[in-house]
Amino acid sequence: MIRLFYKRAIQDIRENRFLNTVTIITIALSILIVSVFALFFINTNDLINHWKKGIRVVVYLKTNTSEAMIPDIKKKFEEMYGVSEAVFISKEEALEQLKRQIKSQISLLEDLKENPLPDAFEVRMIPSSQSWEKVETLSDKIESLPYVDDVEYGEKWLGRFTNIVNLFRLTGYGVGGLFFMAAVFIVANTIRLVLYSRREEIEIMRLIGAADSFIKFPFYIQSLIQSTLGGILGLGILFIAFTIIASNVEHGFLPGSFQIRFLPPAVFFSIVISSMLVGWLGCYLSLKQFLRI
Amino acid sequence: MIRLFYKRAIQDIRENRFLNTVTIITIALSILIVSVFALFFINTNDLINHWKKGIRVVVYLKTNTSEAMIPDIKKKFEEMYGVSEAVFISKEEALEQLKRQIKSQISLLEDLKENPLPDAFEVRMIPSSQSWEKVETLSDKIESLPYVDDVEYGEKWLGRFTNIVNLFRLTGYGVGGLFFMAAVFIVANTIRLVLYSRREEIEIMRLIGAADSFIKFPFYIQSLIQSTLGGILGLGILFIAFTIIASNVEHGFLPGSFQIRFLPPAVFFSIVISSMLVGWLGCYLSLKQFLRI
Amino acid sequence: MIGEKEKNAIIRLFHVYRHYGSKNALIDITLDVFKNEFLFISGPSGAGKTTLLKLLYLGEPVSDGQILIDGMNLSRISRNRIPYLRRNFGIVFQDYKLIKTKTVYENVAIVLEASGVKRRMVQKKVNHVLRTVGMEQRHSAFPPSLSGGEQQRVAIARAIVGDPKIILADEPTGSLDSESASFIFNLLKGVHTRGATVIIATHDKELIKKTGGRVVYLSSGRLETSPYV
Amino acid sequence: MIGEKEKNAIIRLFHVYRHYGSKNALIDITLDVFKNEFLFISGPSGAGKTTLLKLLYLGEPVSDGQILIDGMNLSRISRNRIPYLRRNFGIVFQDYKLIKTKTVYENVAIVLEASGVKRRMVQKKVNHVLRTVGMEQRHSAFPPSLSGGEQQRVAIARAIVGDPKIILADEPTGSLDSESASFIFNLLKGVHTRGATVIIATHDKELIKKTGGRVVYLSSGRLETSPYV
Ligand SMILES: Nc1ncnc2c1ncn2[C@@H]1O[C@H](COP(=O)(O)OP(=O)(O)OP(=O)(O)O)[C@@H](O)[C@H]1O
Ligand SMILES: Nc1ncnc2c1ncn2[C@@H]1O[C@H](COP(=O)(O)OP(=O)(O)OP(=O)(O)O)[C@@H](O)[C@H]1O
Ligand SMILES: [Mg+2]
Ligand SMILES: [Mg+2]
Repeated sequence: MIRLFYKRAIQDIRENRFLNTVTIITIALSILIVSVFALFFINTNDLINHWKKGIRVVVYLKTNTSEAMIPDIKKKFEEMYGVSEAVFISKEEALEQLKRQIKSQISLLEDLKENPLPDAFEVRMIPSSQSWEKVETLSDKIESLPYVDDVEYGEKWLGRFTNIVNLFRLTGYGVGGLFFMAAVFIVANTIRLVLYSRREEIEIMRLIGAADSFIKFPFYIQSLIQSTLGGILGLGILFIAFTIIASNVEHGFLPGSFQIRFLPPAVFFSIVISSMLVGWLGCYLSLKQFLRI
Repeated sequence: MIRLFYKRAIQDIRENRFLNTVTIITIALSILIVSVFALFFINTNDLINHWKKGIRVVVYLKTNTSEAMIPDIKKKFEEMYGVSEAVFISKEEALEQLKRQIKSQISLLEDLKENPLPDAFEVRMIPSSQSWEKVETLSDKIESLPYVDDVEYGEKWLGRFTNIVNLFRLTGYGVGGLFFMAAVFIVANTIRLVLYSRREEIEIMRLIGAADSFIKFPFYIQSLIQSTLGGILGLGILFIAFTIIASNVEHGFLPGSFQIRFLPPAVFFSIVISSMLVGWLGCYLSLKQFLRI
Repeated sequence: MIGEKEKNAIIRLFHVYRHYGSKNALIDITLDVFKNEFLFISGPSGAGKTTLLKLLYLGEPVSDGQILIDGMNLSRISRNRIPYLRRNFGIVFQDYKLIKTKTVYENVAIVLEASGVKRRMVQKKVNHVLRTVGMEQRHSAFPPSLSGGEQQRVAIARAIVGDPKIILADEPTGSLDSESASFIFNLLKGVHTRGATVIIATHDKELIKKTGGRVVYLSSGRLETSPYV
Repeated sequence: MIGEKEKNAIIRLFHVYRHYGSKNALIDITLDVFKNEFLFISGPSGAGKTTLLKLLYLGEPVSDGQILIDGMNLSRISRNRIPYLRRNFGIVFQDYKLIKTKTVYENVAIVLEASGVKRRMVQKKVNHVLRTVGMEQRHSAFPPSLSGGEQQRVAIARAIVGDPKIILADEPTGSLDSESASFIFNLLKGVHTRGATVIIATHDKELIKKTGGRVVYLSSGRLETSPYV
C-alpha cells in the first residue's frame, strides 16, 4: 500500500512538473532567506564575541602577596564561573604597559625611583557570559578575596556596548523568528495555490469513492519530497554563495584571527528538518481546506 | 476602453477572491521580509554610528602655546574636513582625567610638584567620515601644524572595529539585495501559479479572438492593485510590530540618547514602488510564458 | 405485492427537494428504484436529471426529504462513511470528470486502487475494461488529447470497472455516434444482466424507445408519472 | 463552372495532414467550403471532426498541406494577426469552453468587448442573444451551476453573438433534448440565411437527415466522398 502511495506520489511529481518546479523553487527561496539570515546573524554574533574577548577584569593584588601564592591564586580565579583564563602580570610588566599606555606623558614616569605598581592578574571571561551584570558580580566576588587589593574592569562604553549587543541579539532572534514564520506562510500559500489548481482532481477522486487518506497520502509524500529538495537546494545555493563570498571577503576585512564560518551542522539540519515540517504543515492545512467541502 | 479594462480587473479580483487573497498575502510577506531586514539593518547601523561618535582624536599642544591662541586653533580644527567638534582640554583637566583613568595607581601622581601635562584638544569626527584611513589622514594633517606637539587617536581595537562595521555593512547590503531578489522570485512564482490555474480561461479568450493585449491588460491592472495592497499591508504589519516592540524595548536596552526609528520615508516609498514593480514584472514574465503557446 | 416490491427497493426517495437559492431544481420527488432495475430518467434540458443523480451519490445534500440507499438514510451517514457509500456506485458524469493529468489507464485504475484492490488484479481488470470500450490502444494518453467520444468511453470504463451494485449514467452516449452508442448500451445491458441496478439520465428518446424499461420523466424539477411503467 | 465555384470558396484545404506523434488524426484532406454553405462533417467517434475544425481556427497548426481562409494562407499568417482571423469565426466547442469564473452574461459579452464593440451595443446584443437561446434568466449564473444543456446553449449564444462570417459548431446539440435541439438548429439555419457559412461536426444522423445539405464523412482521418452532395 505504501509502495502504491509512493509510486503515485512520484508519478504525480512527473505529471505536474510545472507545479512541482514552482513549489520547490519557492521552498528553496524561503529556506534561503531564513538560512541567509541565520548565517548573517551567527557570523555577526561570532565577530562581536571575538572582539569582546578584549573584555577583561584586572585584579590588583595586595603588595604583600608572595610570589609562591601566584599559581594558587591563578587556579582560584580560573575556577570561577564565567572565567576562561587568568593571566599574571607582574608589576614590572605593568609599569611597561603603563608607560606604553600614556606614551606622550612618559616623562611623568621617567624619574620614578621604585615601581609603585602592584602585581596584577588579567582575568579573561568566556564570551557567552560577558553580560555587564556578570562582570560586576564576578568583580565583587574577586574583590572580597583576602589577597586582592582592587579590581578594575571595563570602561563605560563597554557596558553600553553590551546592551547594544544584547539588543542586537534580541532583535536578531525576533527577526529570524519573523522570517521563519513568513517562510512558513509563503510555503503554505504556495502549496495552497498548487492544490487549488488541482482541486478538480481532488473532487473527482472523492466522487469515485476514494477515502480522504487515499487522496491525501500522495500529497504528503510529495510535499515531503518537495520540501526536502527545496531545503537542500536553498542551503546549497547558500553554501555556494558563501564559498564564493567568503574566499573574497575574508582577507580584506576581517581581523586576523577571526574566521567567518558556514552554518554549524546542527543549524543546517534543523533548517532541513524545519523545511520538511513546513512542507508537511502547508500540505496539511491546504488539504484540510480543500477536503472540507 | 481603459474604463472597461479597469472594470474587468476589479470584477476579476472579486471573482477570484481566493487567488487574490493568496497573492496579496504572499506579496505582503515578501515585502515584510525585505522591509524588516531594512529596518533591522538601518537601526543597527544607526546604533553603531551613534556609538562610534566616541571616536576622537586627542591633540597635544606645544607647551609654549599661549592661551590667547586657543579660540583660533579651535576654529582651525573645526574647519577641517570630517571634523564635527573640537573641545579644549586644559592641562589641569587633563591631569584630573589621567588621575581618574589610572585610579588605582593614583599614588603615582600624588607627589607631583608641577603638572607635566600639556594642554590638549579633543577633536570629534562626523560619524560618516570615520573610516580608519580618514582618521589617519586627519591626524597627519593636524600633526604638521606648528603649535601641535603630538596627536593620539583611537586604539587598535578601533581600527579593527571599523573593519568589522564595514564588513557588517557590506554583507548587510548583500543580504538585503539577496532578500529582495528572493522576494521578487517568490512574488513572480506566486503570480505564475495563479495564472497557471487560470490558463484555461486565458486559452479560451484567445480562441474567441481576443488580442493578447486585451487579455493581458486586466491582469496587469490587477497585479498592480495586488502588489500595491500587498506592499502597504506588509509595511503596515511592520509598522504595527515596530510600534509595539519599540515602546517596550527602548527603555531597557538602549543608550540614553539613541532613538530607534522606523524606515525613513524615502525607503518606505521605495519599497512600495519596488513592490509594484515586482508585481508588474511577475505578471509580465508569467503572461509571456502562458501566452507564448 | 407492494410490500414485496418495497423490500426490493435499493433506492428510495421520499418527498425530496433541492433548491439553489430561489431556484427549485427538484420538487417533491418520491421514487423507488428496485434492485436490478434498468431505469431511465428523462426530461428536457434543465429538468433536474443531473441534480437527481447528484443527490444519490451525495454529490450534494437534499434541501428537504429523505433518501435511502440500500436501507441507509443518506442524511444520517457520517462524513467518513461517504467514500464507502460511493463505492456502491459506478458513475458516468455528464462532463466525464476525467483527471487531466493522469493517463487513461490511471484514470480507470484509480477506482480499484482507492478500494484497495491488489495491483495485479487492477492491471487485469483495467486492461480488460479498456479493451471492452475500445480504448486499449490509447491507455497511456491523457484525456485532453482524446476526442469527445473517446473521453466518454473512458468515463464509462471507469464506471463499470469496479463491478458496482448501482450504475448512474448521465447522458452516457451523448458524444457517441449511433454505432458506438448501441455498443455502449449493450455493455450497460450486460452489466445489468450480471445483477447491477442501472439508472440512465438521458434526453435521447430514440435510445429509450429502442431499449424499453421503466422511464420516469422530469419536467422543471417535478416527476411526471411515466407512461411506460 | 468549377472556376466560379472556386472563386466562391471561403475555406480551402489542400492535402492537409495532422498527426500527433505516430497517430494520424487527419490524412490527406482536400476540401472546399463555399460561401454561405451549410456543411455537415460527420463520422464516428475519433474520426477527426474536431481536429479538422481546430485546424481551421488555428487552434493547432497543420502537419502538412495548406489551408486558405478567405484567400489567406493560414501557415503564412503572423502571430499577432491570429486574433483577427478568429473573429471571423463563431465557434461552438464540443466541451463548450466557458470561463468558469465569469457569469453567463460576461462569457457572451467578452467576444464583443474583445473586438471593441461599444458598451451599450454589447448590452443590447448580449441580452438579445441570451433571450434567443432561452438563457436570459440565468444571465448572472456561473457555468458550473448550469445543466449540460444550458451550458451548451450559452456556448451557442457566444458563437453567434458577434455575427461571424463562419460558424464552426462541434456537436452543438449533443446535450440537448430533441425539442431544444431543433430550436437551436433553426437558430443556426437562421444565421445561415442571413449569410453566414455554417460548418457543423456531428455524428447525429437523424439531424443530418432532417436538414439536408452537403455532408462530408470522415473515417479514421480520411475523407470519404459524400453520397449527399
Ligand atoms: N449549483 C447550482 N446552482 C444553481 N442552479 C443550479 C445548480 N445546479 C443546477 N442548477 C439548476 O438546476 C436546474 C436543473 O439542472 P440539472 O443539471 O439537473 O438539469 P438536467 O436535467 O441535467 O439538464 P441537462 O439535460 O441539460 O443536463 C437547471 O436549471 C440548473 O441551472
Ligand atoms: N492532442 C492530441 N494528441 C494525441 N491524439 C489526439 C490529440 N487530439 C486528438 N487526437 C486523436 O485524434 C483522433 C481524432 O480526434 P477528434 O477529436 O478529431 O475526433 P472526433 O471526430 O471529434 O471524435 P468525437 O466524435 O468523439 O468527438 C482521436 O483518436 C484522438 O484521440
Ligand atoms: Mg444534466
Ligand atoms: Mg470531437
